[in-house]
Amino acid sequence: MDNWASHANPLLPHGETTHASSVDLLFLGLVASSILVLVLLFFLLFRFAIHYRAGNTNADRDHRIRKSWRLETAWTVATLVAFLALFVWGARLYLNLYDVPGDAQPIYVVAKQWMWKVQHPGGQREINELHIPINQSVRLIMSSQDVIHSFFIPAFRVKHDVLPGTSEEIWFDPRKAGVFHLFCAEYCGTDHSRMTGRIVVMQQPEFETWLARQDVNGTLASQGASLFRQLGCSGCHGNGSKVRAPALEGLYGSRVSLSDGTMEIADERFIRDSILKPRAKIAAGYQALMPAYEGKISEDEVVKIIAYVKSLGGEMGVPQ
Amino acid sequence: MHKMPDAQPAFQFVDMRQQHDVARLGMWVFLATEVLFFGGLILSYSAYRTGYPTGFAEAARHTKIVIGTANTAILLTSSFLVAWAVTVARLRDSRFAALLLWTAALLGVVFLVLKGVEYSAEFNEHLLPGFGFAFSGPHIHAAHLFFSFYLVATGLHAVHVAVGIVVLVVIGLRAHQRAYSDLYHSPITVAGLYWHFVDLVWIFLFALIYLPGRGG
Amino acid sequence: MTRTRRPPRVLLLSWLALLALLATTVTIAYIPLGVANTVIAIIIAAVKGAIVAAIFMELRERNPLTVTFAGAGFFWLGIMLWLALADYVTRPNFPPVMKWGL
Amino acid sequence: MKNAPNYLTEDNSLRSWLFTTDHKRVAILYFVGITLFFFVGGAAATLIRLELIEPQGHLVTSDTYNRLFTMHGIIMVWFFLIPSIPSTLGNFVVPLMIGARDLAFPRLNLTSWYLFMVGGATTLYAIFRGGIDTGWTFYTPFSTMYSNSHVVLAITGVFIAGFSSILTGLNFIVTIHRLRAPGLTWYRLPLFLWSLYATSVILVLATPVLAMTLLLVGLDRVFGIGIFDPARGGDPLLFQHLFWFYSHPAVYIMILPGMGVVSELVACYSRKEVFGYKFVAWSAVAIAGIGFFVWGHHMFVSGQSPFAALVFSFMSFVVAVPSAIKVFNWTATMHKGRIRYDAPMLYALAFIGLFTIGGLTGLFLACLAYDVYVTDTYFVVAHFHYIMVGGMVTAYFGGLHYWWPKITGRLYPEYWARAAAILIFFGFNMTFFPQFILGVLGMPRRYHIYPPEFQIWHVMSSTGASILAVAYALPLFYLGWSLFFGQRASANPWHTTGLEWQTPSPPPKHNFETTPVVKRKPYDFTIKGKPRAQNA
Repeated sequence: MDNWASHANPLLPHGETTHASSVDLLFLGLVASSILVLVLLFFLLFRFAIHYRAGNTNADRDHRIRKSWRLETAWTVATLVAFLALFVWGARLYLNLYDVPGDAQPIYVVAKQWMWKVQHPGGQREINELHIPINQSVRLIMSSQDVIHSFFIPAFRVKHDVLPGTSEEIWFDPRKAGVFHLFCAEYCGTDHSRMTGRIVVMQQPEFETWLARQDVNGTLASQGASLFRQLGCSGCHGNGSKVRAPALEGLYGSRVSLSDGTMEIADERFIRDSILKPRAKIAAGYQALMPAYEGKISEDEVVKIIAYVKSLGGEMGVPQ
Repeated sequence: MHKMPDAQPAFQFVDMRQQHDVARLGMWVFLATEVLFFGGLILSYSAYRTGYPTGFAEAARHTKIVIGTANTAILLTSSFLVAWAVTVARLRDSRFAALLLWTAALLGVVFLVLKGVEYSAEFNEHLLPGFGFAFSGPHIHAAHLFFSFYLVATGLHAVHVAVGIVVLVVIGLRAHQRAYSDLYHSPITVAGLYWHFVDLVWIFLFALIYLPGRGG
Repeated sequence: MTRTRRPPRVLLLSWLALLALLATTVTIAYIPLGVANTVIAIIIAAVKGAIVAAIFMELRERNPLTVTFAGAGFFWLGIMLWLALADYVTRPNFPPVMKWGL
Repeated sequence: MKNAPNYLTEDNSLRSWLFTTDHKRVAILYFVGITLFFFVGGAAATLIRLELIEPQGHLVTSDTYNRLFTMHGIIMVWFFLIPSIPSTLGNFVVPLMIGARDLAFPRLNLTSWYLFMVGGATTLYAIFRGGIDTGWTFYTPFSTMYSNSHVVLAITGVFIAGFSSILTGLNFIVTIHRLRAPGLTWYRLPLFLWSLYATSVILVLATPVLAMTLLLVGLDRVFGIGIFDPARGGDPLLFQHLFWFYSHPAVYIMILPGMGVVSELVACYSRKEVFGYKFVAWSAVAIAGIGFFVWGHHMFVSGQSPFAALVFSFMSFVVAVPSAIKVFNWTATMHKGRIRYDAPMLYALAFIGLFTIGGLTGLFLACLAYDVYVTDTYFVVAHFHYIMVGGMVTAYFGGLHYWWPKITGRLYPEYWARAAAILIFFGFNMTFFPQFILGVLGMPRRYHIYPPEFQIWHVMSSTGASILAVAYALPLFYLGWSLFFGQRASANPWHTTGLEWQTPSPPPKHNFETTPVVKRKPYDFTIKGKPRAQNA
């Protein structure tokens, strides 16, 4: 908990991540333009207030500006142009949040009323903590088990709501080692203010040793494999089975054609929905035989099975 | 013979024309709020329909189109009768206007009865969310959302029809006592506007509830 | 109190037109036209609504202010639908289940 | 002239007050109602500020704290901010300003007050029974499935109060269209009426969607229809779309009347017509119109599609332009004016300064990348308090002082009023400017306990809040005092233009002896000596 209070001056960018420093630059731009407007306005206000006060009789009060529309259009256009610039600047940065780099390391986050459960692909599990290596971009795949939460790391200037029923993603590339706040930013009930945590950014070697020290009962994928057999998935999807079920090898990242003629990329969300609500997305050429596991398996188990299915190969998934 | 009410404008109006105009304008503003009140439901319907198009079509096939069509015809006819009653009332034929209004109200009651029949049938088929909803097949989510919209929208509409029936009966009574003439007719005009609006809402609800998915 | 009074021609005609439109919209609904089915159903409903508004609600005889008030509700409903559906149509993970199968 | 019967003294029985259809008496009834709710909401605010002095928060438990900020939100939004100017000052002054005897639908006006009080009583009953812990935003699925507080009761209260707003809006729209005095064209209307007209358009077109949204949440809790339930395919964001479609225009319902009052005050106390009258008038309508295109900026991080976020962000920048036009025009009005610093003018100047800061920080929140950082933090709390308290409440007090002689026939003590205005200005800034810094540091909103490094700013904010609480109580005393001992007011104590100043104060029941005929444009101070009445 070393540099807890290391919140340096909030106004200067101290870039925990590339995105954070560009957001701080945007903040300075916004503050500068606002101060410009405020100084202009307050100067005029005070000048008129003092010069044209009722007591000051020798102020020149005739030949007032008659035609106002020239002045009006001038300051309207000026404000519009300034706003357009700020809009474009903000929008461009916002869109970076959506183009996730290819090499981002996926980590699964499950939000539950009033705690964060984090699961690394290697099987390490953390509560209200996220240990990540420096200079390695990270992609969080987040889902909630009950109400809407919001994963907020002030230092990285990033936040995204965590919705029940679907999974949301954020990514960041930490540039500075240190311990940073994690807050829940969407009101979620009694202990909303206790649903906080720490993001620990470590040097690569330290991270390796930390990973090794975690008592891991197998990687996420290996736990998923045992669940795959335990829940009877291998009964149909295993290669020795007599039941016609779509093969899962190489499924992750491939394009799947569905029974109603549409095509979908089999990303984590597709796999997740096919496990929980299989009958809604039936692969072309197959009957809707698979039982729905919604409500029967917990969020953590779904995450493990997804990791296992991904581990069966496919362009996006790296076989572990 | 009942004395014709002296057509005196209310305290804040200059003359009767201004009073009629204000009453009509006020009702149109109220109808605008009703459009947006039902609009909230229309948004939830269209949002979920963009999400579950085939699911909505599948669920809509379970609605009773025969009762729906009959109900639409009934409301259109009663709306016609009310429009006729308003024109007749303005020609000082109050008595006949009262008869027309009561017939329209009767048709409104028939509409509600048919609606009740439809609801009980759907209740037995477990199609009403919150009242033992069960739906087999892959589109259970879409069906649940469709029938939630169906229940809230038609329920709310039925409440508006019931209020309309009471208004038509009361205005009919006043018309029966020769209350209305070309000088004083804003209550019947405003009641007519309300009833036509209730019919207008049903026209759109009919298109959203009973027609999708019929093409198979 | 005789029953021979006849309704004004324009009211009678619009009533019959409404019933005819009802019949057409139901029959068209049973012809499989895919997306067109929804579009036609809404257009016919709009036409029926316009008839009720213009003739039964006497909008055609009213001053432009009343007509604007009548249209305002629908226009603002249009704003709500347009921008909200812009989100639903372009949202990457809605619905969690199926997206484009029309 | 002294003891001529006016609307107050004409018939003082309780029945005559509770069944009045006189717009002036309904305004007084509303004034009593919202003052009560202002202090109920204020009490919750004081408790919150006391609680936040310490990071661990020992004053109340987390659950109580959640119910406190929810109560503060609901009471202040729906039972003070939204009805305040339109239903008190607006109800009183609109018929006077257009030379009419009363509003178009006097009985509806009284019904509106009863709906407001019944809605308020229901909400207070819900709070009394144990309160609500969902926040004033009632986000699903927490409000529909996980909260076990009195959500349905509170929703019913707000649902009923919503109809009170609709009726006020309807009344104003029809009155301003149809009951204007002869010769009073739209461009001769005082700007306060333009703002109230724009507010009424929003009241009438946005509130019904709130009614539907709350009805759906209520049905979901009572019958479990689960239209927002993600487990059954529902989408929690649909609730946010429906809720914010109402709630963003609702913030314009709150601020537009304030802008109208400030236009009147700046014109009167600079003794000069408003600069660019048409621009200020039409910018009010523009705010009402464009205000319906921006609600998505409350949902930038909620999982809304990036495309929609871009659209909403752009429209949020566009809607800021009419507000900028208004601020520039108020400042230009003071140019070459003859400015007097009575209490209402101090409130108007405070409004211009604080509203501008509020508006500019609104741009920070409209800017996508920065909103991702500071939404749901104290930056947002500071932003909307600068607009609501710094803008709306200040304008409300300004208008109250400005029309006080007309309403009560008494003059308030000038120096007490100026002292209160200045104290409110400092207390306000001391309370809410530290919250901007808290927001930039990343302190989330609605937090009962918080990391210790934020404490310094919270302590500053809480001390400011104690000053503000005292400052807000001051007007209650000296205005109350002026009711009995204040100097009697003439028909036009500020020597200003406007039809409402052509009738005695307090005005007789039917407002004008003869309906005035208007021949001149508003704010016509050009006549030497006493400004001739608008209809002379």
